[in-house]
Amino acid sequence: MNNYGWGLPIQASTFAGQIDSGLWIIHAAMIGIFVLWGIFFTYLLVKYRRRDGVPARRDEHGEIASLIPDLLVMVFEVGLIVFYALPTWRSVKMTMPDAKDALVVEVTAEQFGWNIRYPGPDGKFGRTKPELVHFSNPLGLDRTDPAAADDIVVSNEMHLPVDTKVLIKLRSKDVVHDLFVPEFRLKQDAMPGMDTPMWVEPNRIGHYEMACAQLCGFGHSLMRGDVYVESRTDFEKWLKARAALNPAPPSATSGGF
Amino acid sequence: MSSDHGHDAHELSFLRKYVFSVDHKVIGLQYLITSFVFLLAGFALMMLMRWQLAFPGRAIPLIGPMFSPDLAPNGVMSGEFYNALGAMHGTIMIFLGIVPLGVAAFGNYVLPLQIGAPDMAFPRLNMMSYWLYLPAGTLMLLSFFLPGGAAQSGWTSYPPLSVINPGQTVWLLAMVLLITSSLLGAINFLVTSINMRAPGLTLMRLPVFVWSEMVASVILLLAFPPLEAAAILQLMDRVAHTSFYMPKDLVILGQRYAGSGGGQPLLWQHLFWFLAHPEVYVLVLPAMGIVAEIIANNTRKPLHGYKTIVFSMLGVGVMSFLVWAHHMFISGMTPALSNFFLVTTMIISVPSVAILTCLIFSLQGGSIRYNVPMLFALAFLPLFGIGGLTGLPLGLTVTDIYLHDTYYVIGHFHFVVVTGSIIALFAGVYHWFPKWFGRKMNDRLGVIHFWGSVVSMVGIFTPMMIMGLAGASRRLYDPTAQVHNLIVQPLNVVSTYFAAVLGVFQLPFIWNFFHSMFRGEKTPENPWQATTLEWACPSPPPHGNFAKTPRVYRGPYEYSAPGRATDFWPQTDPS
Amino acid sequence: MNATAIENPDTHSGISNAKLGVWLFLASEIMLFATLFTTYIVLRLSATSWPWGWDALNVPLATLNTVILISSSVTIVMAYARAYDRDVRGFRLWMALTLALSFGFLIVKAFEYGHEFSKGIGPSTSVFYAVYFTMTGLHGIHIIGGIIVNSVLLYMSFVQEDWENPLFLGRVEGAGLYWHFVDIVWIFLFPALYLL
Amino acid sequence: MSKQTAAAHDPAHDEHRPNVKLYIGVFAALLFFTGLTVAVSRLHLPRPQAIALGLTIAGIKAALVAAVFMHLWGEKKLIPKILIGVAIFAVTLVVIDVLDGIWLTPQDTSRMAVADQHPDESAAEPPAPAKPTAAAPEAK
Repeated sequence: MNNYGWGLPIQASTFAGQIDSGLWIIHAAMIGIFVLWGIFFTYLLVKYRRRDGVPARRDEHGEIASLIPDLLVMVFEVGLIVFYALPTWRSVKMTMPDAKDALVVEVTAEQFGWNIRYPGPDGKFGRTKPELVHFSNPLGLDRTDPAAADDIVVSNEMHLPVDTKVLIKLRSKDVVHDLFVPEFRLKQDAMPGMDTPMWVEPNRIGHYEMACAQLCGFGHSLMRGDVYVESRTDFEKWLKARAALNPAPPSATSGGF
Repeated sequence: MSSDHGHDAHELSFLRKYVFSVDHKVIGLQYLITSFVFLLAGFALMMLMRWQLAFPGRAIPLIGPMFSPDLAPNGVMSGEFYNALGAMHGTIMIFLGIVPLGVAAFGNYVLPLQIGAPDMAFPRLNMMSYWLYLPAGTLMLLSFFLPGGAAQSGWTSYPPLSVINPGQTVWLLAMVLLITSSLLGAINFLVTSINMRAPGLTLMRLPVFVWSEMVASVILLLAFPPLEAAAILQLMDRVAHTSFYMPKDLVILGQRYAGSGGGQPLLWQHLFWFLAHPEVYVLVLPAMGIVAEIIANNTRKPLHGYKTIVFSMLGVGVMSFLVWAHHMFISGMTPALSNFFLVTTMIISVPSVAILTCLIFSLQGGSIRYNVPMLFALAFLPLFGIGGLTGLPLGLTVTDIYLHDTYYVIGHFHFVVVTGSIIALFAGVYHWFPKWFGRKMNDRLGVIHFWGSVVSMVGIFTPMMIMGLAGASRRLYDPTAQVHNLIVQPLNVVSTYFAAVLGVFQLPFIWNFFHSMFRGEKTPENPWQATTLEWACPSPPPHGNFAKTPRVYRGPYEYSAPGRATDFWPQTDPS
Repeated sequence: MNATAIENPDTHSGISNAKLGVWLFLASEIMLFATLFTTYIVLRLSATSWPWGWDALNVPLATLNTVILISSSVTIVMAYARAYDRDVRGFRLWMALTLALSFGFLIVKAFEYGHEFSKGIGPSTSVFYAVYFTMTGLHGIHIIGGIIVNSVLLYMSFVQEDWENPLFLGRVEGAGLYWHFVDIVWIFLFPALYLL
Repeated sequence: MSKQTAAAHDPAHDEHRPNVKLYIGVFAALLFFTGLTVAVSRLHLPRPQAIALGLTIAGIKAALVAAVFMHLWGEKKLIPKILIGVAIFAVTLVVIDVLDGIWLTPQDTSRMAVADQHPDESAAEPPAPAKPTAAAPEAK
């Protein structure tokens, strides 16, 4: 994974560029403001150092002058909000793709790993029951439910087709986790008891990292998984291979502890 | 106030005079010393963490074998211990270090003097605040040695993790004590500054520091109770097994959680940040007040835009209650709410920028005296500026998606609080030291302390900003376990070395403080030729402060008034 | 302290330190209970079902408690009126009555709790009971605080020096303010938990 | 209470002259409203109306206590000002948190499991009036 460096990681999703442009604009402005203030500040420090026989001069000019920098900052911020933050936030976090047009993946976080579930050919996620949770069945999938029979559950490995909208339903089994894929510029807390939707459209084939970014216990730093963005055909092939590993539909009595 | 006044006639016992004192000056110094001890303790915890971050998996040098095997087997820190250090570093530094230092220590000593009052409005309540704070802090520190250890869920204590982790109960109890102490203190400061100002000292003649204390007290008074309630609910979750923050059907490490479920973990985050964001302004406002005092005094001219500063502080105070959820943009909170908090966050930056602008403009036309307090006060301006500016991409919803929970947040916050608040508090110590002890701190040691501290602070926190931009996550016990942190890992080493340097450069300060207390150069009553009321009484002030209630004739910063023989015109000068 | 207040009216709010202090304390208490009510509303809205007070709790006992608490608010304000007229016997009588009523409230509350515990219901039973026990419990702690303050005042009325202290009336008013606030909290708790 | 009356009593104090008749009147009103709110709750009004009515009655009672017993009526301006400020912050806290609580989507599994785990809870009562939006359809 040569995706990381001393600057921002490579961009691998459709909105990564938008987020980066914001980062660049803000940092350029920040450095600009800081340098200008710094020059002015240094000038004041040198010019008005104490010298014998030169008394302090009380400035009698109004307080309005001190509001000018404020005004500039405000204009800049209003511009950022109106033309950048609001529309981008709307498209990245507020509008979710329709489940019909997107690949729906369910990611369930737990201490300390990720469970990725694909709905299988029927496009439906099967029922889960907390009492069925077992180390061999991390989600407590109820295989007696017909919709659950073809569900594919993978640990710490998420395969996504390139150039496809992916709707991720983020869940947690225990504590608050956070799904962070630096290359996607994507981050979202997984809140237990909630279904948090998020979406991404990967646009670059590659191998990325899905890390937990919210303190989740003693093994927090070990909680990571891999994201593979593949071509459509590679993805389908992988999905088929995984589906073959699914157990045959069991009788109603099995499962559980 | 009541029967025990009768005993004032004879000499107070040592215990009543220095330990259970009701004198605001003694309580102020008690707070000062105690909070510095807690700052040192927090620093020590941080050094341990920094060792682990720079050299994960290597045994802690020298003291490693001294830890019990469940904290650090073979001297190598465990994940639990690291998380406990992280949680306690944050808690101690913020709640036990900087807030008591800025609000309570300086507030207690300086505020009554600056308003010409004989003492606080409720002296015994004041003593009670301190004697709640000290056990709370001690309990917090002792929790490392109690069964279950210290809290491990970050200073933010997000449930469900905090409900299931060991150690949290003691943290919550200590917090409830501490909050009660802060509330009593806040009430005391507000009543004192509303009711006990010297005649002639109208609101618009108050020193900026008094204003900053008042706004900070309002924030403490109204923002702390929600956290107190939230902490009680979390305590119930832990002790009585209720489910305020525990949703249904949790499966924790393979075990079903036994509680009834039906709770809302997100609710804690709302209640916590409803306090914790205003809390940042509690950390920063007194610092700004101190800097304003020192700048006015050492430029020998009135502050530029006194009114702007005062109203901006009030604006910051009010707005600080309306921005809390910008810490929760990606928490799963309704995304539409984020837009509201985005706008309020940008609004609150306006008064903050105004204060900083006024302080910088105050230098213009001055006759700047570069003494040690002024050096610290001047360093505050650009460094706090960095802290403020780097808040911008974090306050902006979109860029926060990427920067949230990275080292960028750590860098930003520490620029605000360390190179902001702590630097200003150091300035305050150097500035008011002559008032406290009638002696001056050594200048040469002060300058060494200044340059050493500022350079190493910048050296610690700048690498964090770079790491954050590269995507490195915070709160990782072993940063090398996640691939995306690997390349910038050398910066962690840089930070750690600078942190050690910072520690070394605090030694001259500590020595200087205690040495000057007894051996320092004696100073006159008003060594800085200042105008405000605290310099109109003897140093150190006797019990009751002023021989007779002072009368105030003018605003706080009448320096270099035209047509006067001296370049300062004290507030009490009737001419 | 009060001498200063008269000397400099321009820098004094005209409200005594004690009263201002109590009001500021009540301000923080308002935030505390606002938070608890927020919790109540949020949990109730996200719950699949929420029991009705008449089914889950003992409403007649709670109504009795409401009447007791309202009466104690009246008795304490009567005690204030007696103190205002410097009638020490009247003050003691009304204050003692207030204390008796507050103990009565706690006893009724204890019966209520005992009844629920005997049915095997506790704070961990459900979110509803968690809210119920926590909010009434915190309110009960406030009642105990009030009892302590009021007892001290009753005791002070027996000490000549304290009774004649010009600050005494202010203290009674401050204690009254706190007690009325505790009453107001109950006025909201009662319908929120038992009736709606 | 005006400055003069307080001053007539004791110049250092700002206590209010008690009005015993008014206190008794308020006491009667409080008892009446308590009875009313209990009686209304027996009527089994639909929940939204019941909640609105109950809160209105509680509000009236609280206002009476605050205005008369706590002497807010006629208190110096500073204290109502403080209270208004507090009210604004408290309302913000309540409104934002409640809005967030309403808009969130809880997991469907948690709602499914309610009935079989806590039959007592979900027995007689109809669900609360303002319910969060239903969970995503494809998950079931």
